[in-house]
Amino acid sequence: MPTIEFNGKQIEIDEDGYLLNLDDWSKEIGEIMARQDEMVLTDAHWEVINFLRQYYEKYQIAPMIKILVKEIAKVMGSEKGNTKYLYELFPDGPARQACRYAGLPKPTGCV
Amino acid sequence: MPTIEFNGKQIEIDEDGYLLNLDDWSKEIGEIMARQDEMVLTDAHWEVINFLRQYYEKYQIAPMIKILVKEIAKVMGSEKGNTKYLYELFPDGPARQACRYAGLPKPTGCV
Amino acid sequence: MSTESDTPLLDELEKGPFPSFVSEIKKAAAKNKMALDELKQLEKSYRDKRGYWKHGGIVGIRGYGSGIIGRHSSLPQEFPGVADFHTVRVNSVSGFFYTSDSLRQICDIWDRHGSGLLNMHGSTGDIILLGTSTEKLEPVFAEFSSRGWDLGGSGSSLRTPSCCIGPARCEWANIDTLDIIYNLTQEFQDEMHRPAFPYKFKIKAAGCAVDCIGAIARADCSIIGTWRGHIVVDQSAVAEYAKQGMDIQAEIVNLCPTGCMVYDGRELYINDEDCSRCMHCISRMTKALRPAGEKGATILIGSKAPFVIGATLSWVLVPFMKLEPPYDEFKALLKKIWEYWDEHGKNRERLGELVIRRGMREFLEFVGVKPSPQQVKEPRRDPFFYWKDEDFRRQ
Amino acid sequence: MSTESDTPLLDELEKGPFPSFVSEIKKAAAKNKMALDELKQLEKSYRDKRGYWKHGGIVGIRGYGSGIIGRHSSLPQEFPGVADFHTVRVNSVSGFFYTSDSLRQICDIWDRHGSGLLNMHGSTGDIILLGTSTEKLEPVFAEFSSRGWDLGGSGSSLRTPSCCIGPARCEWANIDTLDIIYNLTQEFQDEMHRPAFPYKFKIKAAGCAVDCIGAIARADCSIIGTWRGHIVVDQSAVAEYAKQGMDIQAEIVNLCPTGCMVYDGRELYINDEDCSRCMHCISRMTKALRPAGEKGATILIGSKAPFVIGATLSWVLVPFMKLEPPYDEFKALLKKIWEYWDEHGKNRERLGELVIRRGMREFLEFVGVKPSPQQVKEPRRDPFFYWKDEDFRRQ
Amino acid sequence: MDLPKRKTDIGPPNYRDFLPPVISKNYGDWKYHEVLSPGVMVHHAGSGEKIWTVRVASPRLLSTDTVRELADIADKYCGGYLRFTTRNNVEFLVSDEAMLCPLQLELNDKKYMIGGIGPRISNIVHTQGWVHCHSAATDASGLVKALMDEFADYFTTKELPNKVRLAVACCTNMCGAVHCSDIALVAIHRKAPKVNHDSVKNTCELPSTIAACPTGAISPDSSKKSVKINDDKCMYCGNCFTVCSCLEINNPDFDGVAIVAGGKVGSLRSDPKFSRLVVPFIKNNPPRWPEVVEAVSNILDAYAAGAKKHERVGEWIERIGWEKFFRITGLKFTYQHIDDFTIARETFRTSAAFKW
Amino acid sequence: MDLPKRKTDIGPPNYRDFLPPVISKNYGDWKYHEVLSPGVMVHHAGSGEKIWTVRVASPRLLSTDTVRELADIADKYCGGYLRFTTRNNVEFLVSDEAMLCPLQLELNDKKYMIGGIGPRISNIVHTQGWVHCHSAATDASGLVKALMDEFADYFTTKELPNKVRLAVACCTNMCGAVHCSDIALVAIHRKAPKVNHDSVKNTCELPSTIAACPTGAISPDSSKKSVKINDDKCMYCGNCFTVCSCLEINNPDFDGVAIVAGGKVGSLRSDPKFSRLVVPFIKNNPPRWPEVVEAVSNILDAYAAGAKKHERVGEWIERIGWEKFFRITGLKFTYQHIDDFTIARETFRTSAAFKW
Ligand code: SRM
Ligand code: SRM
Ligand code: SRM
Ligand code: SRM
Ligand code: SF4
Ligand code: SF4
Ligand code: SF4
Ligand code: SF4
Ligand code: SF4
Ligand code: SF4
Ligand code: SF4
Ligand code: SF4
Repeated sequence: MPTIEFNGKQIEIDEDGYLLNLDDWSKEIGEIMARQDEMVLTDAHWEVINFLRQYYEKYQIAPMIKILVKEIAKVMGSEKGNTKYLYELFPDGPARQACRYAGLPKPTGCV
Repeated sequence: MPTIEFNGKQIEIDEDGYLLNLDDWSKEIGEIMARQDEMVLTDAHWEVINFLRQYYEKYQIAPMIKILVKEIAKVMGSEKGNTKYLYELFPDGPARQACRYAGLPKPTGCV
Repeated sequence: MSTESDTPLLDELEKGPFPSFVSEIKKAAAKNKMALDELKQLEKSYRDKRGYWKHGGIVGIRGYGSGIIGRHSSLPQEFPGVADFHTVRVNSVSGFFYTSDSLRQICDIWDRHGSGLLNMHGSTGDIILLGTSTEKLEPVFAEFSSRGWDLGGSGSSLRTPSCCIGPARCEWANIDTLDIIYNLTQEFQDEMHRPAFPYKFKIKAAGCAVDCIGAIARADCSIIGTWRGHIVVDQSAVAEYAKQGMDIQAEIVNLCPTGCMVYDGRELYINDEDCSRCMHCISRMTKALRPAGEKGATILIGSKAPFVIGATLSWVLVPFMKLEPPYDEFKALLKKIWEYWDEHGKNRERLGELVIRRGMREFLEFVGVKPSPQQVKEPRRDPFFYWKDEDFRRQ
Repeated sequence: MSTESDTPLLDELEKGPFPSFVSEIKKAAAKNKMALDELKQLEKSYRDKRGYWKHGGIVGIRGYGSGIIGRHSSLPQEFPGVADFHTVRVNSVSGFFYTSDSLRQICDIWDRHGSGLLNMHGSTGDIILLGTSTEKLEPVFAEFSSRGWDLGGSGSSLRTPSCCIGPARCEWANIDTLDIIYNLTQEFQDEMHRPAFPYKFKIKAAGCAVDCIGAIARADCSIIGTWRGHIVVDQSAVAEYAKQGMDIQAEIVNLCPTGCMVYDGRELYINDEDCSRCMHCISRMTKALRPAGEKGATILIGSKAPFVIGATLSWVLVPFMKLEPPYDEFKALLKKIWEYWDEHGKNRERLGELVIRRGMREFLEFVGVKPSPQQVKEPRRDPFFYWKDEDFRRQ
Repeated sequence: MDLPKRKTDIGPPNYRDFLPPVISKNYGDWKYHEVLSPGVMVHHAGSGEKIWTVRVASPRLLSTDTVRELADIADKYCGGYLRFTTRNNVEFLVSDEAMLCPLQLELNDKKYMIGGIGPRISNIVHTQGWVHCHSAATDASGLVKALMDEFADYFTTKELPNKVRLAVACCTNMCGAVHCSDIALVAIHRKAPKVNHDSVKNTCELPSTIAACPTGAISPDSSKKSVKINDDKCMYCGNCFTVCSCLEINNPDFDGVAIVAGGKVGSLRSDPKFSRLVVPFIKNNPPRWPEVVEAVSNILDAYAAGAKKHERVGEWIERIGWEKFFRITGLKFTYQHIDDFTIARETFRTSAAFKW
Repeated sequence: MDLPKRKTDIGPPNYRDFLPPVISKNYGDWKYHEVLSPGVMVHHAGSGEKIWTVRVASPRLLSTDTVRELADIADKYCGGYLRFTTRNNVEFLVSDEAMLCPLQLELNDKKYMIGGIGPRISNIVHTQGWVHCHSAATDASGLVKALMDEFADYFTTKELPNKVRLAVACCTNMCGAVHCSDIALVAIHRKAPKVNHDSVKNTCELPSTIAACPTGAISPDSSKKSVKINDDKCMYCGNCFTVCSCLEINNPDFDGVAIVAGGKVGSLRSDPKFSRLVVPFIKNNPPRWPEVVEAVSNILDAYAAGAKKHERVGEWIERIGWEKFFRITGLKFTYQHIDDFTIARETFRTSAAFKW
């Protein structure tokens, strides 16, 4: 299994880069992941990531995209409440990037 | 509305003899009702009445006959676990007599 | 003006060719106060467009939990005659046969103790004696039972079984509907009079698939006569029908649902193997076509009115069963059915609803009937289904 | 023995007349390591009677949330060539038309970056490039997109719409299926590439009720060409069919579901008013019968595979809609449909399931389509139904 | 008056004691029958014996006077033997052919309607209505009378393509066979029940009440020891009222009648069928419900004009298609017609073939 | 190697650029077609021009070598124009009649199977199976190969009463059109999933997993932060596995194939139909699944022998009745055949008319 090094510890991830053990997550892990994608996480990114984590904690599921988009509209202004902006922020998309950085389980199912 | 006199109080009943206010019930009310039917309530009767009240308290419904019959078998011996015995005990039947004496709501519906 | 009627609206319903129920009530009202108040209250209902009966009513006779429908007016002051207006369900005769004497007997009792109004018959098949008071119930029962009449079902009990006229006057009866119904009714008196089921249970028997009693639509257990064999064709009678103007191709052959008939302009051929015994051709050419072979019945279960899951029609449980006195095989099946229902049925859950809820397999296994394609219109469509360990062993 | 094959089981599937997928894999394996490990892992699956693919896999290309199916071997040590073995869904051409050059272009790219194996086509209609590694995804996409090819749908997005060959080579097309599908695909690129729906959404277009694309069975929105008008009969062509041995009565008239045809042995008459445009007669007598009148389409919704409530077929939403470029009326409807789904759909709930769950009325009102008997096979059976205040006002 | 001694569980009398001798003798040996006129038929036994049947209409709700009159007539012409049919008609069972004509003359004299045999309209199966049932949202007997007056000719003389079975149910409990009738009326409500909170706790079993609702519209209102009803979910079926009298569903301003059609129970030609909704609502307009009578006539006329010989109403409609049925009857197709109950999706048109 | 610059959201190429000139010219103006042989047809345009189509079978799973070969052949005989059908066959679009014969000769030489047009068996619609999908309970390509070898004659020469559409789905997600095919295979499981409790909490969304179950067999196991499965309720559909990889449903000892039949998608003659279960289970027996092939042959033979011209499998079965279908095929009718899923009661036989 691949790993991410963090604080001298080897954090296990799966072949697509998702945490194998969700408890391993920390802000820094998210940042390391982003760095490997050559991304710098701004406040806007963190708004989304934090929303994802809160939502997951509350409901034990990742929000549907429409909910995510609405949330973004709330924090970033309604003109940014669309998938386009979401992909500007996370070019690999919410599932592949935002959820991964947020330390949520790997999305499955519908492909 | 007809009434039953008890302790000088007029307890309201409906045209079929069921209590209009379930809180009015007491053992004595049950006995008065039985007396009006020219019946004497034995322990066996009370087993059934008490079971009905407990069941109602717990589930807010009168038990189905099959449950009542099973209960009777439990307390009176399995040879008495049948409708015949139930009607020997309460000749007007569980709905018309036992439930009424037990101060349960008037059975409705299926006729 | 004193000539003005008290019941102007109902009077309208005395006009016209069809016999008037209003006239009937008036006839009874002429000598019976209960009937008079029934008339008056009904007029008020017509005026206000609503009924004036209270909900429910629990009354009955000693030793029985069923047979009486309690009914109270919601306007007892205004219409004291119907303050109590219970109906008595008297178990009718198989096939609804009567003698004039028996009818007079019923009338005499009812005039003495009730409203003088009755339904011949209720939908289930009882004689419905329409309206009497609580204290009259025991007398009514004593009068009837002492003369050989008993009450029918109500409540969560076996309801009065009923049947088509069958072998008494019909050439197509494959089973003795009258005897079956009489025999079952006698056998299951306790089930009828002392409600102990989760809900009502109805049995109806029709002598053939024509189903003149509507068994398939309104009985938890529907018995429908049928035969294993063929249809005997009397070609000269066929020719006679043709001669009398029947267009055999259009009226018979083209309407045969299985397409198993051929008419060559002279003779009619039936490919019996493909015939589904639907009864169309036989009913239209009764002189020419006759079922032959082993007679018996299809046993179906589950029909009922729309509550709670929507109306259901009965469906095939046993495709073919011989039905001869004392009908032991059928009775054994019925008891198993009740046992299953008793074990799993919820309060106010009809048999059909229960089987739909829990699936046919468990039920079939319990009552000991094998799966067969006759039980379904078509096999399941979705690839989701259960396996039991014994299925693995079987393979 | 060195001559013994590594893949004895799969080798069995190289025998026989039908072209062998095993031979195809072997051809690719001869020059491609990924394909070789695919072959070997498959042999192991055949031996063990189970697949060896890990569940899921989330990979993709930048800016897109769909178009790639992630796939990893569960035995990466044993079969490193397929440790990553993702598929790339390339959006095919309307009607699945290709030129030899375009095919070679696809092959060249795929040999450079992938397994050299592909499906022409996947069930939805994509070109399925079968197996490449994560780091090859961007290169593959760059190669394709720079040459005018884009990815198809996957995930909770609009899936690659597809259609029958329609007007390109079929005499019965009532609509330009190819153009509609091309136009819609272009219009809804964002909906296809960036999943934002509650679940997948499929669109398929057939030129007529023959439905050579299976639109009615596997599209959330099925577009099926039809016409309002009649069928033009060329009686001399009818006579020609008869001459060539067609039994017009048996093969055509008797199989017409509406019984609206009459053949007198010479000429064929159609009562157009009763024709349901089922296409049977037209398909069997293409030289003699031709639809005429206004062309358009029936819009149906809701079909899908069995999860969760059982398989569904699409049902009629709009009985008739003209479909001409730029298809604005249809697009507006589609957007309303998505809006409704977006508002009410649960996660992983297909449109059809949603409409079944909430009932047709709310949906019809939302998307602005009137109720019409064409939407149902039959009206409801049970007398339970809703009323809204506006219904009272309407009366 | 002294009462005789009661007996229990004796069951009904034995039918054998009620059969005319010719029936007893030829029981189970009938060969065929002939319909001699709309109200007279004769059954031929293997023995060569015959039994004639003369059928007359009955309003089902009878006075003892009328029953006695029937008995007297039976005595006069058929040895006292008569029966009732499963549709509540009266059948005089005549063993002596010579009695046929005088019997009919007397019946005519007494204004009995003779008929109902063969491909025509027989009696209307119906239920209690305002005459006796607490649940009724219309009166059944009145509707039946109004309809049968209109269709009297179809009982006594005129033919139709096949039998047309009419029925009336005064509420959705449907005590008639409305759900499988050629044309039937069922009374419905259109407003959610009003909860009489004060009585609920003394009168109703909450769990049963909640379970009674097919749509899950009822939930406990624990503060009131009562229930609350979600108006949006309620489809006014009244099942909750059946188990709990405190949920008043009757509402004269909104109650009325729906018309369903196309059902049957026999298996001839096509499987038994459910009736389907054709007219969602017509207001109660007693005493003669003219709008209902007109709507039923409209359907009947279309059937009479369009059906092939032997086709039942439902068979005719299925052959021409429901879309054509609505077109030719001019009935309005509304949201209410589209099923949204348990098997709704099976009624959606999953085909591209239909008529305009 | 330098990569070209990527573009996004350009959509597919325009189909107009891929049409043979004769199609472009006569687009939408076709008048009729003639089937010249099982693999060759010609379409006539209003202009009088024609396009010939030569169809060959394809295993769908192709190597680039084969695709290039197809391209080369197309270049040689049809100006490079070819297409794939909706059932994955290859169609060479020939504008020059003179090319027809040489094209077919070369195709024969190269062992391509020419055919599939008209009332016969065309290619089998299928899905990934063990070749690529994690969900597969069988291999699709192998089954297809085994079946098509058996039925090759029905592709190349022999006729049937009508087209027979076969399909294979390697799990109950049914990515093929199995649910509406004349005869189709669908792979199924027969044991409840095993829960890998340790991974569930890191891998699966509990609410989604629970919601995925059609029978409500899954409930939370809060102590383990996982789920538990009620084996009695589980019908092994595998939908939970789709959303949660930790619910291992694959079980080689119990997995296999069910056969369904009688579906169709076109609206000709009769409405589109679902396929119905005919054989509940046959064990996976790779590489050639002989028992499956035999069972399908059995059904096909019965159809070929019994159906009328133009009748599809489902139309034939509905005409003769399912009870007769089971009798003449000798297939066993089991508990599994009786529906107990969402619309079960609509499949029960509510009629007294049926065959023995
Ligand atoms: C008298 C009768 C109507 C009539 O005028 O003929 C009748 C009258 C009532 N029926 Fe019924 N039912 C009558 C035959 C039927 C039938 C038809 C049949 O039996 O063939 C049905 C439909 C078939 C069926 O059983 O499903 C029928 C389905 C119901 C239902 C709905 C049951 C269900 O499962 O959906 C109820 C409601 C209930 O049981 O609480 C009901 C309840 C009632 C009640 C008791 C009212 C109530 O809600 O408590 C009615 C009493 C009326 C009164 O005060 O006189 N009645 N009921 C019929 C019985 C007469 C007889 O014994 O001969
Ligand atoms: C590739 C393809 C099969 C093929 O070999 O052709 C396919 C492959 C998969 N389908 Fe599919 N589906 C494919 C067409 C279909 C179709 C047919 C269609 O689109 O016409 C259906 C039935 C119609 C429908 O949409 O309902 C179909 C119904 C499903 C379902 C069930 C969806 C449902 O609502 O019931 C799933 C499960 C899911 O969505 O999670 C599914 C899921 C899958 C997944 C992604 C497996 C999964 O559970 O995540 C498969 C990936 C296999 C792989 O690794 O390559 N696939 N899937 C088809 C797409 C190719 C293409 O793009 O052209
Ligand atoms: C007397 C009665 C049986 C009884 O036990 O009381 C009866 C008696 C006969 N029926 Fe019936 N049917 C009787 C109710 C029914 C019912 C039940 C119902 O209406 O609720 C049906 C089922 C209707 C349905 O399918 O919805 C019924 C459907 C038939 C049919 C089938 C009609 C059809 O083609 O669909 C026939 C055959 C025929 O008409 O040739 C038939 C034929 C007959 C025959 C000819 C049978 C015979 O050979 O004796 C009898 C006289 C026919 C007639 O009245 O035209 N009888 N018949 C019932 C008379 C009711 C009435 O007063 O009108
Ligand atoms: C090429 C193709 C369309 C495409 O865009 O690729 C096509 C082409 C034609 N179809 Fe089709 N159909 C094609 C898939 C279908 C499908 C879809 C499927 O199989 O998944 C169906 C629906 C099947 C169903 O109902 O389940 C289909 C049902 C038909 C029928 C109706 C058969 C019937 O009577 O039920 C006809 C009419 C006929 O056969 O006379 C038909 C007729 C035709 C005609 C004659 C139309 C025409 O005038 O050009 C074409 C050649 C017929 C032939 O192959 O026998 N085509 N045809 C598809 C070829 C698939 C293949 O490789 O075999
Ligand atoms: S159901 Fe059959 S046997 Fe009974 S009366 Fe009707 S036709 Fe005769
Ligand atoms: S009984 Fe019905 S199926 Fe049999 S031959 Fe007569 S019409 Fe046909
Ligand atoms: S669906 Fe109709 S228009 Fe399209 S190819 Fe098939 S027959 Fe032609
Ligand atoms: S298209 Fe179908 S319904 Fe219309 S005439 Fe032809 S066969 Fe009959
Ligand atoms: S249908 Fe309803 S109102 Fe009429 S008798 Fe039955 S329960 Fe009463
Ligand atoms: S009327 Fe029917 S739907 Fe409305 S609350 Fe009562 S039971 Fe529920
Ligand atoms: S049917 Fe199942 S196993 Fe086959 S490709 Fe689709 S999801 Fe995978
Ligand atoms: S396999 Fe299907 S039925 Fe079994 S638990 Fe999973 S989702 Fe539920």
